[in-house]
Amino acid sequence: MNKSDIDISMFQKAKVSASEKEHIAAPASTVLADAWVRLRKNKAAVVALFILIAIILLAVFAPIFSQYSFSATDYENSYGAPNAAHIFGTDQFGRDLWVRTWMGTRISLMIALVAAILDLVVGVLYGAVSALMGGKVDVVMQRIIEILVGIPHLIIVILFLMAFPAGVGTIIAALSITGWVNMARLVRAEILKLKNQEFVLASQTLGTSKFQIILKDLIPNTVSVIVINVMFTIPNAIFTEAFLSFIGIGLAEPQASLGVLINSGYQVLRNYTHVLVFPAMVIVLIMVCFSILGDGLRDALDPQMRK
Amino acid sequence: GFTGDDNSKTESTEKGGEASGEKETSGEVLSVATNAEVKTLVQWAASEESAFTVNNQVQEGLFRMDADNKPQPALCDTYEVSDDKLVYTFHLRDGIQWSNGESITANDFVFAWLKQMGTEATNGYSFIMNDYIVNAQEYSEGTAKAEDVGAKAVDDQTFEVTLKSPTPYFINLTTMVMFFPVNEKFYTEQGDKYALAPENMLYSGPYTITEYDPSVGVTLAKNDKYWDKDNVQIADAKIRVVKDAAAALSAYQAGELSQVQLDSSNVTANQDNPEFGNEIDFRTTYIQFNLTDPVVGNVNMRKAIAMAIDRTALTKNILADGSAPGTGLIADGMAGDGTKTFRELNGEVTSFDPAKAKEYYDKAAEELGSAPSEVTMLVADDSVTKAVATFLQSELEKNLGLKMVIDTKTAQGRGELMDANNYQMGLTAWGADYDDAMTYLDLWTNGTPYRGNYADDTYNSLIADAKSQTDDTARLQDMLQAEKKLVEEDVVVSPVYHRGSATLTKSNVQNLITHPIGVPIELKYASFK
Amino acid sequence: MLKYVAKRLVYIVFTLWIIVTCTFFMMKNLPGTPFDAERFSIMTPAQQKQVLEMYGLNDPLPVQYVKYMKNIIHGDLGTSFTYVNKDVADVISGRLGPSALIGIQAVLLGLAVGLILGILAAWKHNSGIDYFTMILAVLGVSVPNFVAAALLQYFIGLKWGILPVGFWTNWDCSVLPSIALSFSATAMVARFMRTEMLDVLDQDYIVTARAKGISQMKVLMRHAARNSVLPVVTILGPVVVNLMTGSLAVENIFSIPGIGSLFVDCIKANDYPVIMGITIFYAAFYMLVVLLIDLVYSVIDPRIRLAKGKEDES
Amino acid sequence: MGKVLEVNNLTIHIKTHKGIVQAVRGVSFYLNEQETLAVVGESGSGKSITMKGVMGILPKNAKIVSGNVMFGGDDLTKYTERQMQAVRGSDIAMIFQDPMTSLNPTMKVGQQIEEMLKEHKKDMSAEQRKTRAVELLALVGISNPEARYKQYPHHLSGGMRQRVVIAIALACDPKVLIADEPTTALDVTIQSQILDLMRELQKKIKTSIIIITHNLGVVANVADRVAVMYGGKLAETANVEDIFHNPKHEYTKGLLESIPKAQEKGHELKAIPGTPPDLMEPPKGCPFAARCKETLVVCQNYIPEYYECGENHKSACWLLDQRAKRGVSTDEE
Amino acid sequence: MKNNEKESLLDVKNLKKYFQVGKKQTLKAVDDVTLQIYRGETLGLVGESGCGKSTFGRTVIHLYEPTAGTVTFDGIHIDKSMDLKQRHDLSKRMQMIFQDPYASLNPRRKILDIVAEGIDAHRLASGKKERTEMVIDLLETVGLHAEHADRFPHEFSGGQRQRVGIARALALNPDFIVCDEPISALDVSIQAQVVNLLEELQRKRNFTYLFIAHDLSMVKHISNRIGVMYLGSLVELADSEELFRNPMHPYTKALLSAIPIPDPKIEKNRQRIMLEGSLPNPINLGEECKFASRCDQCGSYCKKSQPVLKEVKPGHFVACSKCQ
Ligand SMILES: Nc1ncnc2c1ncn2[C@@H]1O[C@H](COP(=O)(O)OP(=O)(O)OP(=O)(O)O)[C@@H](O)[C@H]1O
Ligand SMILES: Nc1ncnc2c1ncn2[C@@H]1O[C@H](COP(=O)(O)OP(=O)(O)OP(=O)(O)O)[C@@H](O)[C@H]1O
Ligand SMILES: [Mg+2]
Ligand SMILES: [Mg+2]
Repeated sequence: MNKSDIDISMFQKAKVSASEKEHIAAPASTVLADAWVRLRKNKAAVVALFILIAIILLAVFAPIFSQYSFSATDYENSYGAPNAAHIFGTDQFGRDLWVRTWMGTRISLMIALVAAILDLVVGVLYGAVSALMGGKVDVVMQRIIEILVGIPHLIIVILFLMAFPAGVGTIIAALSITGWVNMARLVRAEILKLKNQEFVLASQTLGTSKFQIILKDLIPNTVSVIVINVMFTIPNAIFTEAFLSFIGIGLAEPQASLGVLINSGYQVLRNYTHVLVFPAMVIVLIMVCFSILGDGLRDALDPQMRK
Repeated sequence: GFTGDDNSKTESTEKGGEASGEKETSGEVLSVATNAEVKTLVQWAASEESAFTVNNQVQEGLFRMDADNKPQPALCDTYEVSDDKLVYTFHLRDGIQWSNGESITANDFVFAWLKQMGTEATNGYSFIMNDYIVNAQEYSEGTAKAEDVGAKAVDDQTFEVTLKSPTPYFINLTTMVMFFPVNEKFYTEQGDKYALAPENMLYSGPYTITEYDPSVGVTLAKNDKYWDKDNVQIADAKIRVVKDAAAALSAYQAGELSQVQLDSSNVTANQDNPEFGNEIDFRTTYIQFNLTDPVVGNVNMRKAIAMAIDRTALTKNILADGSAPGTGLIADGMAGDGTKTFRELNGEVTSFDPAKAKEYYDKAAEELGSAPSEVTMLVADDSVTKAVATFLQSELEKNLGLKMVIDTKTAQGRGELMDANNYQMGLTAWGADYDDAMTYLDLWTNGTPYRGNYADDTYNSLIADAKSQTDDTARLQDMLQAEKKLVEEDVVVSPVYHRGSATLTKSNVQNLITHPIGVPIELKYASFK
Repeated sequence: MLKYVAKRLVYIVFTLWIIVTCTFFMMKNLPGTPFDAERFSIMTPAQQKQVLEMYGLNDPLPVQYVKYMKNIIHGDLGTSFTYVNKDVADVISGRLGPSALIGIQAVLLGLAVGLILGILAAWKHNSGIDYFTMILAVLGVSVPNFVAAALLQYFIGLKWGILPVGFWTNWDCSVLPSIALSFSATAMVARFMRTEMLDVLDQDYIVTARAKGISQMKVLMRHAARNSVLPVVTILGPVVVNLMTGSLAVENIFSIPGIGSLFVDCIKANDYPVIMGITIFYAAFYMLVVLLIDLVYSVIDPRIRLAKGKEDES
Repeated sequence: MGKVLEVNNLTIHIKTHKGIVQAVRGVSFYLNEQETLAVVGESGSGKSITMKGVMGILPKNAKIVSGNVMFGGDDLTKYTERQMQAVRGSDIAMIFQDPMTSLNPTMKVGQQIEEMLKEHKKDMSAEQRKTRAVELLALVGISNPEARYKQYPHHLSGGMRQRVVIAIALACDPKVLIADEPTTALDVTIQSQILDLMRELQKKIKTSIIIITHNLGVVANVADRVAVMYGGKLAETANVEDIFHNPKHEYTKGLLESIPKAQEKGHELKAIPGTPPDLMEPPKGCPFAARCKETLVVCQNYIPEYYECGENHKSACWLLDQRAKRGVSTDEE
Repeated sequence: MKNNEKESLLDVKNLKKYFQVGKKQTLKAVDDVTLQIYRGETLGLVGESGCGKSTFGRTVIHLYEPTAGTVTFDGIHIDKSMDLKQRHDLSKRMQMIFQDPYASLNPRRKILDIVAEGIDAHRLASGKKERTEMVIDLLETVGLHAEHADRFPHEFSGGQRQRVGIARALALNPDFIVCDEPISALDVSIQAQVVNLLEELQRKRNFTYLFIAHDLSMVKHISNRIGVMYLGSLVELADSEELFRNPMHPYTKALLSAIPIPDPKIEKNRQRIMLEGSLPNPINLGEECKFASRCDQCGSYCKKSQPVLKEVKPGHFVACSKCQ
């Protein structure tokens, strides 16, 4: 800066508008747009999002546009290696693995989705109510959780599968019984921390109802815990289903989830690696993408965001 | 007998080698695998192959199967049969001893057999005595006294058995675990502890047990009190529990097992391996139709289903482990008239013919008023069974346009549903207890829901006639007819396949025998090269 | 403290009772009976009666329940149906050793590796190491443990022959299964540790520590890691219990006589006394571990007062 | 009186997801031996970051862009981490604002003091360290120091904790003590105790002190000289009397006026309207221009330089320029 | 000034609020406080940190259930027996401004929704449009702009946030506002903005404030009367001028003397009353006067009983046996 540059005329009173005094630099935006902008900055998350979208599209459309049906068998072509006709090869029954993998993805994603929704609805609400009510309600609710955790999961699942036909619905229902417990515990702990925060007290003094407080004040502020936990719930649900097929009480043929496919692939791993590799790759890809996206979402949804 | 659904198969040998993986010096320990736990060794409580296998190595009956599946005198030296073929007198070998040095007497047989007939027997095998031995059934039901039962110790070395009717294969039966002797004194001393640990047992067979853990398996050592110990070549052996097929193959390749059973996916890759071997079991997997079901109660429907299944494709492409197409209920290779097998004599009683199947199907649909929207197959939850069910599903869909739902339940659950008449079709299996067609045909005489509620007078009289026949040819004729009636005419069941087993055996192991019935594995004759 | 523990124990006993009751009645509805239907149907009526009597199944359900509860109070878990004549306690304890060993090793391994990864990731936040660890962590939860186990067995056990492919004879045998089991624990610990560490690294006392002029390593380990590890310990409770109570898949693949496969087998075989025994053991163990972790937590973290504080957060 | 510490033209940038925060923009000051320099200024004006820059304990995303920190003839910004570790604590020590959070909650108080000794006085035996720690606790006026030695921070009251923090800082008799808002979280009664203590200790240990505070009362109490910061820059530095009685910068004036005065009861307080600038996009001219009553056009466009207004008195305000005086006078015409 | 002529809005009688800590220990956060607040006045409440100021404020507006004692607001008894509706209505008339402008605004909600929370809870707006208009109105009242409504709290400076907090309280147009250290977390130059705003609002809308703060000079500036609390009890209550001119309780004296004066000449030569001795443990207090352990003039009678608040001069209450 050169002093001589400064004209004497500049030494005059300037007008300063009032609004400039209360100036806020960044432009305003809506919650979602804002989150989206932030998410877009996170390259890994964007890539993950696109991969996930691609996977979902494939899961929806690949089976529709394939010349093969997921259940059509071809015994002359069992355990066929990947080739032009069957991109992912074929399985024991000569069924096209490309179609089966995407069908399986469909089912696994459905299971994941329901598990996640359940986690988000039942788990979060249960935890929130338990924490906010406190006292005896809390004690009872916590004991209920302990009991649910204490009764062996497998017994419940088998009972379910006995009572209802083995299908996606039954499996989801069976997984639902205890799937949300962890979330409830985490949310509860988080809300116990939050519930004496001043903004909660503020809502109380304004006469806001407890339910509204849970919905508007508490849950949004546990987003990061919730998102992280969902990231664990999704693989858990998918793998619990896979475990059921591992012990032989999962989905019924010819339906297949990724878990079922991986399980049957694992059994022929030695000689027909492709049967395992493709579904396994899809499942790993899904998990990785969910995790990265989850981390990105957590950051994006957090208006204050860690530095 | 009750192989039901469990595909447990016991096999394998190891050329020594401690499990720790130290490289074994060759020819030390023979190690075979079983895929199910050895939950009990009490012979009237055990019903699983794994337990039979262990008991067969450490105990012995009057006879023992030789390498050609023929019974050879074992604890019994000689025997006579009365002219009416009803009284068997067995003369025990001289100087046969329990592993503690006490001598094995005819009373030990009487004690064990009575136990098997008695109320304590929980293995469900009492019929195998009750059906043949005089007053056994009555004893079982508590209406006869022990003294009246047709199994008596004439003296310490003479054991006399009286049968209800002539039974040409009775000697075969005595090779079974249920017919092994038990030392009464020792048993009483042990009380509840009997057979829980190696020291709670006495041994009469080629080996003694040195270590026993139901979930790990058993460690065997040559029994030096065994009468034929000079012909037992291998001193140390193991029967190990390996539940996972892929893991078993790994263990075999790592040298921890001497023999392994291959699942279908590994057969192609190993077919040219000099260690590869292939056997067929006397065991049939079949569809049990529930005759009271409105849909499959229709005989044309059953025929359609039975004919719509390409069993060769199944065994060739899906199972690929040496299993044979189930062209009849009686397994390939089972005894017929001495020159030809039963199967050869009776031919294909069920066949694959999609065109005809469709005809039958349409006829059935007409009779039923409409084609069924779907049928349900009840199956147990092991992977082979599920693969077979999947195959059936696609065959029915392809050849009949019939949708088949697979209802997977635990083995216990499947059993209970069938018992409760709560099924349409069930996929189940039966393994021969002895080398005679009767071991199968007998089952459909009682009309239980489990057997599809099949109660047919013609069939029952054929079986009854066969049972009382003294003439072997007439008896065989009855049985051939019975199979035709059951499978071809009435289609109460539809055989699917006869199980085969593909194995790899280490090249230094020889004479590791696999029997197609009863006790699959026999260590006694094995040796290292 | 004692009073607190006593109170918790009372809760545990009460909860346990409800769990036992629920499980008891649910279990009786499991498909099938303790016997093969095929086998049972050919038994003579006398034998059938004898069998039912032996297993105490001929009483009406409430009577069975009362009898069972009476026996439990006397410490008698009954006799297994399938392991003939074996006490349930013996059956379970026989299987506990392998599962516990593998589980403990897996926990320790998961904890060690997870902590190191988590600390590194937090320390080098947003760096290559951070991304790398987080991808490892994601893979850890993404790969089914039976696939991981099979791969370990094939490569390390068979191909390279470094460790046994299976069986349960000496300690070597426990290494691969422990590693296979530890993956998900590692992933979980690494992730939680990282998040927690990032929070702690923002705390004022970390700045204070840095201002003291002590080395980065010491700041990291003595001040940051210690304070971050506490919450990780809490979430570890259920993980420990799950790992120590066995995993069917890993046990089957490595032919290990563990409690995971026992449980699945017994459920499938309807061995009621063993199912109940395992349930009791599992639930009690779970609750005791949680209690223990609370106690340990309060010992390590001086801020926590048991009487009030912790109960609310567990 | 020599200068122990001299900061020249220090510029520090902090990278955040939104952009770069220019937290410190060319700050220069010095500290004389045994002197107390008070740094005051709006929250967020870069006081703490400046001091963290001096100590070399900036957050990971912050970077010294230019400038130097001269201490004992060396430029500390050129030091390696290891060299800095030797300086930190032993030569320059720092106390932080919040006594509740600046002690490690899971470590005993004594240990936290000893940690410092262990690092910088390697020849001390364990016993000597303990003796010294207890001594330090006593020195900062904690009664029953032996017992306190074994306690955890949460056993102590806020005032006591802040004393412990001071004890840690003093453990190695530092030449410079930087106190970042050491009394903000405390009560007035305890605050005055802590201030007395610091003054006393300065006499005993003969250190130089930099104290950061918002509270002008505290400044009046302890400071010899004052530096006023605004918007990442130094607005004015002067001896304490000059600041209070002869402030030259408009911000300093505004600050003094907004304190309630007894005689003005019932009147409205003279607040400075508006909010401080966003350092992500600092205004191109004087940072205070937007809130200043006397803003000139030049203020909005050019950063003012420092005008000497007396002994030790510098102020960065265009109004002090000759031309401004003329400009104002033309206005009045 | 004659207080009794004024209309009392809030009547607090023997208010106690105990917290259960641990098994059998009680913390008497507010221990037998009696006072009245008159319509339109500002009552300042000062005292050491942790002495129970916030607890008192929160108990008064029924965020906490009092352990004992009564609070009467404009003739309405505030206690457990109130039904939900009464409680709801009351929340419209009594509001609170919180200490920490950072913690008291939900970081996940926009300013619009934060300010509108009371409007929503009491259904004061008929539609979305009216709601927005009301919020903008409020924002302008506190010196913010319409465009700020779309922002999140973290985008605001401390002073702005505190104004948002005030706007939120104003939304319901209450009669009585508890200001719990509304300025402690703010900068000096910003503190003045907020205090000015509060005073302006009081003039315009005749609010009654309970103003809790540490900073005595600010309290003095804004309050008509000041109460001094020590360990849960009110030890002195007087007109603000009177209190500063003539403090009677030794604690008040010490407190006043400790206020640093922003003038180096005075400050460097000032005499302070140093409080010796330590604060007693608030959990299990004995019989004696709570201040006894730190009081230099305490006599034997101070050890025997707790002094009670007595009017020693018109409008000047003190709880000290020595002074009475
Ligand atoms: N770790 C960080 N990451 C990003 N920005 C930061 C960080 N630390 C400080 N800042 C920013 O740097 C600027 C200066 O901060 P600094 O802490 O030095 O302010 P200060 O003057 O000490 O304020 P206070 O009086 O509130 O302590 C502020 O705008 C602040 O937002
Ligand atoms: N919910 C609670 N449970 C237990 N104790 C509490 C609770 N809230 C406050 N206390 C205790 O009550 C006492 C009074 O607290 P309060 O917050 O009213 O003090 P304060 O005067 O407002 O202090 P500050 O000036 O720090 O805000 C303190 O000792 C505090 O620890
Ligand atoms: Mg600061
Ligand atoms: Mg407070």
